[in-house]
Amino acid sequence: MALESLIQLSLIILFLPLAGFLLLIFFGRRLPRQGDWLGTAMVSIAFAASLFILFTKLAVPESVSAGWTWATFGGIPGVGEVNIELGILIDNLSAIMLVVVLLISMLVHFFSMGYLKGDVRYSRYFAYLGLFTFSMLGIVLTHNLLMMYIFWELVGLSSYLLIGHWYEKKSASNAAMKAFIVNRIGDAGMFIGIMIIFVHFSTFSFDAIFGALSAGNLPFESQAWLTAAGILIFCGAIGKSAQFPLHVWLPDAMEGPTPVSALIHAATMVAAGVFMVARLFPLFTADALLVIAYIGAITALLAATIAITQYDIKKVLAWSTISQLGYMVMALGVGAYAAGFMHLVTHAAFKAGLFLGSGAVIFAMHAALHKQHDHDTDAQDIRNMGGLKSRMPVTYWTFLIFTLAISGIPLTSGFLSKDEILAGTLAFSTLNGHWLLPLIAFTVAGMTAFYMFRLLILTFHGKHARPERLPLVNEVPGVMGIPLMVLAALSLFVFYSFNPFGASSGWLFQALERPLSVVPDAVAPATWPVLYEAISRVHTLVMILSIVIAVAGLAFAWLVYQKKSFSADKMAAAMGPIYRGSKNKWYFDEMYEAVFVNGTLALTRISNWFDAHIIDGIVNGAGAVTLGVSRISGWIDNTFIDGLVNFLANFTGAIGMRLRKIQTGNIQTYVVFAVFGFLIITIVLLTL
Amino acid sequence: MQQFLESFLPAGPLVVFVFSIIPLMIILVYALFAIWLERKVAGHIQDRLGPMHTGGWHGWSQTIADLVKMIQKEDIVPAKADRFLFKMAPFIAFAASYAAFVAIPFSSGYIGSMIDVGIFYIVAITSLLSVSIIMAGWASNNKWSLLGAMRTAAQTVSYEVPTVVTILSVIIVTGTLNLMEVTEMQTGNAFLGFLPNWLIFHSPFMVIAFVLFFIASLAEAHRVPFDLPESESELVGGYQTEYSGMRWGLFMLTEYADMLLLSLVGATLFFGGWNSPFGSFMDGPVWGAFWMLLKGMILVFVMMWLRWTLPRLRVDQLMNVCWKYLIPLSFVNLVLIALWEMIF
Amino acid sequence: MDLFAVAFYVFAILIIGSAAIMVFSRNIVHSAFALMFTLAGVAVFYALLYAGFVAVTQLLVYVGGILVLILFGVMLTTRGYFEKVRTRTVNLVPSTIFAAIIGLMLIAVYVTTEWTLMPLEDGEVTLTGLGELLLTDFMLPFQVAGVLLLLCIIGAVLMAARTRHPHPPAGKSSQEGPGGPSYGEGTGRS
Amino acid sequence: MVLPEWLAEPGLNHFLVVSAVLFSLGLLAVISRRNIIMVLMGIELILNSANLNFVAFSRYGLLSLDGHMIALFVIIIAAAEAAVALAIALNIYNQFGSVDVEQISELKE
Repeated sequence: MALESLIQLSLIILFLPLAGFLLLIFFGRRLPRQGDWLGTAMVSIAFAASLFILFTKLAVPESVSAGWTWATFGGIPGVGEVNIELGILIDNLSAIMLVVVLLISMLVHFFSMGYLKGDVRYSRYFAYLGLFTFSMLGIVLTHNLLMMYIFWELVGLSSYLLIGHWYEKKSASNAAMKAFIVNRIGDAGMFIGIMIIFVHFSTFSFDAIFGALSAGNLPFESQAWLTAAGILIFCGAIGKSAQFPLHVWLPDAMEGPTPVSALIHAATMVAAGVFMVARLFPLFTADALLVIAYIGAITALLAATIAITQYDIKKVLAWSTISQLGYMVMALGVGAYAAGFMHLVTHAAFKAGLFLGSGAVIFAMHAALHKQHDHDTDAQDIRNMGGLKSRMPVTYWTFLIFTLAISGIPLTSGFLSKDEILAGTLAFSTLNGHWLLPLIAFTVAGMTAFYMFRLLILTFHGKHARPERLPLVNEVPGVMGIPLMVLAALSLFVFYSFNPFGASSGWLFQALERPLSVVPDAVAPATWPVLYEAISRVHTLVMILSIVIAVAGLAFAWLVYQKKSFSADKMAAAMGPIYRGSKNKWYFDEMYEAVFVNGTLALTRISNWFDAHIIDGIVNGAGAVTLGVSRISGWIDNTFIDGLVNFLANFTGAIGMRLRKIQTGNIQTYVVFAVFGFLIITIVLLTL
Repeated sequence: MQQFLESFLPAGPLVVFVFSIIPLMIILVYALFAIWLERKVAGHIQDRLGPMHTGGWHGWSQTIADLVKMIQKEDIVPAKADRFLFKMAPFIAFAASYAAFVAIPFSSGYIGSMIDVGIFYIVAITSLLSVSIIMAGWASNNKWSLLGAMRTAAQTVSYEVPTVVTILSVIIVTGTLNLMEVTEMQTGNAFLGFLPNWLIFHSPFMVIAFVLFFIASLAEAHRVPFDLPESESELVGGYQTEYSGMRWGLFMLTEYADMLLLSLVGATLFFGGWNSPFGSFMDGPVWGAFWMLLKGMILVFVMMWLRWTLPRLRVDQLMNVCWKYLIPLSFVNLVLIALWEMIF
Repeated sequence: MDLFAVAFYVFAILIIGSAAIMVFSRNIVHSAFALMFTLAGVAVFYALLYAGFVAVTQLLVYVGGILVLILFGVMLTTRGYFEKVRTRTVNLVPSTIFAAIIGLMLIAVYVTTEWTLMPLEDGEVTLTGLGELLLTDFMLPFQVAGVLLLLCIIGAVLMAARTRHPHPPAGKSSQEGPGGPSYGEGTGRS
Repeated sequence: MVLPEWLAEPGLNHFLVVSAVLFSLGLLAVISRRNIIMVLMGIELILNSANLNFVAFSRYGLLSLDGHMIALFVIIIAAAEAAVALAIALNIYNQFGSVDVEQISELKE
């Protein structure tokens, strides 16, 4: 098969979910089963096609792209020909991402059939899923910045629709708005960054921009502008991938249906930011990458500390998502390109699995609570669970595999990618001396193992909070169980590398060759050979350390929550303010409320005061002066001028009083006047 | 034809007069025959004989006897009716119907006027009919008459749309509005050597066009199943309720003339008009008139046949059929015929 | 005096006579039917002026369409179908004088002006010519007219199909006193 | 009977005179009748007289086929106008219970 035909195939893949969306949004309610099969079939077909693309693409090294002129502005003086292109780019990166997105989307479709059965807006939900998949595929497949930005915004829109799916709930519609608005902040930065690049290069195409840059053509002839553009574009990723300080929307987005959380947080929305950084990797200067790395590290640490103390099963997963995203971003920032992206892929599988698993638990708990006619107990609170292992074996065992994978225990996919990230970070610090980065990375690895096992143990082990409820909890139906099993299988190492202790020999790692940086040498990050050499130096050490730390975290969780050797409450009491801070998410929401919301309000109050006192004072003073002057002129006016005016007015008024009688409100009278006027004009013209 | 008349008639105006009353003669004879035929058709469809006694063979002079009776009747005008309009309405109705025959090519030798807007003129002049019916209904000063008249006007105005659109789709094929030219285009045997070159065989969509045209013309002629205006069981005869004697007879004549008119238009547009179905065999002006009237009478017969086959529609169903089915269908068909013309 | 002149005078008398009946008749239904004769007569005039297509369009649109609409309008806007179709005529004498002055002036202008004449040949007007003009020089008006008609259909249907205010029954208004119009509910008079 | 020549041969002026009479009759209907539908009918008369002028000028004058086109468009517009005007009249009747233009003077106050 010729590579060019991949373009056509990818276009079909791109538009299948859109077709599903359009059909469902217009005809969904009339179709049998409200058309869930339609959306699912569309995505499944697209998934099959994407597998074909992946295998075809991996066989050949070169990438393939095609563009179509969308709008042309002709020649602009001083700029030259400006054409806006739409286009498709398929390389290893997009081919892999395509499969990831469609796999998760397909599994989420299947899972949703069970999870949302009987929902009021069942068909609309599937329509939105299609729209979401379409938007994400657009980001993955595009070959230029503009189209990426368009689909970027579409992702924002569709996530808004999905998070707010149950918009009758105030919290859900608030969460949807929060996600939308917070994302807007990042997108504004991204837009400015794109515009910096466009203004200089007059093109949006990646190839053209990279080509111009590697030829030494810098934006506005300045490296600082390039760094700024890179950081501004990364702002978009900060918003979408929920990096510090714009991470606040993601935990709230848990208000959406759980399969939506799986889709958003595993493969689509948050992955978009990471994917974008990977896609634009050649563009970033060393300084920009350092900023990216630190942002990622801060995010990872911050989110991990919060995740430890949460009790809502989905909130724990949400914070862990942020933490893992921080990992990926950090990996890309230190230059471990393949490691970061590989973590995105492996994380997509096990995090989707974790969310779907938690969805299964919530579903089962809901059903049980419903049978008890208990509508007050929170079905998502892990304190209300426990001992579910015996009742939900499939969910438990798959959940265990996902937890092992996210904690980085050997033989899982998570170990492979996390190990590479840690090695990359440590190698980076040996080259540059940024020792804070590996320190944070290792700490977070331990914390991840701890809080994930805390979640697992509290949910599935031990005793159920209300033992009489336990028999009512039942395993979920097959349409929900099978996606879990598929994802559990995909969380094992064999799919990514045959060597369970080293990813670098696996196909994925080989396929994701780090692209050459196009920025000038003076500001370029360390090249891959240099970094790779450093990595191979520290790799064995890192592997041992990471296993030890992960197992330590695991064991600590085991001791605290299973054996109860230490009392969790006492530890919390001992930690005091740290515990409270963590529990309250380090008061970010409150801080933003205080700084931005109240700050804006205060600013308006100040400007209001300024307006009322200073401006008005000036105006009033001027008024008073004018008043005095006008008194004098008023007297002159009243006596002399008014005499004349009044005479005219009275005269006109007297005429008007007589003339207004002709305004009868009767159209026919007006017609007569009009024709009469016409008559007079004609007579005048004829006689002249 | 005109030259033929001039050859043995003395004065010019007389020629014009004779020339112009030929269709009237045809209509009068046809009406006598058609009313008798309708009774016989009704009788035989309902397994009875129909009129048998008046005259000799199968009661052939029944209609003539009726006519004589009708002429003898008193011309009653209701006391509170609008006398002038009441008396004028039947004449306008018949005049509208009769005027339309001007543009019908009865044979290759006779057409009232070769105006180049022929079919358009027929459509336009028959719309006078609805005005005259409103006139009759209003002037009668009778609730049922007025309701019947309003229904008729609404029905006629509505069904004009599908009629015009189907006619338009034929015009796309012929490229002329003159019915004589339309007929001349259909001369000869074109298809497979034996099928006549008639427009109905021109494309499959023409068959659809004909069916639509026929349904719409049933409604335009106020025939069952669309005979709401005079539906005697509901409206006591509709706009004709107060009429009697010769004035009522004129309305009946108008109705039968309308049937013939629409059938002749259908025959001209779809079935080759005065063309013989056997190519040049039995061709010529006189045979032409025979074929034309035969084709018209066959369609008239189908209309009578339908009357005893289908039940009457309700007034809302009547409008539904027109606006929801006939009009969309005829527009789609128009587009399809245009495409067919573009492609072939 | 040829046939053309005879036709002209006969139909000129018909047009003007029926128009006069239309204007002066107190019975509005009579006016409407008189209008029919005027319109048909004008159609004949068009035919005399070699404008066959315009004539037929006049018949179809005016007589078949507008006149029926007007008749419906008359019958829907009179209370009781037969009694109150009489309408008022006001200021008849002054308006007649006024209209007569206008008419005479128009005639004076028409007759005194020296028109540049360039008569058409019979047969010069063909449908083909009109059709070609319609699709070339008059393309834009043609399209605009189409859009306008569509808008009018929608607008008229919307206006006529709006929920009716319950207007007072025919008998009631006389009880409310002479002269004063009876207002339906919701006219905002409080 | 021998008619003077200006009477025996109808020409442009004859048609114009008829149209002028039609116009003044239409005007009379517009200004003297109080029923809104009568006003509408008067307007139709005026439009017809204008149309007659167009067609007459295209027969005898310099307008050629353009006069016919304009007349056609006037007829089309008249149809649209009549439809809307009657819808308005119906609404007025529903609102005021009358179609007398003197009684419909809400805007006057």
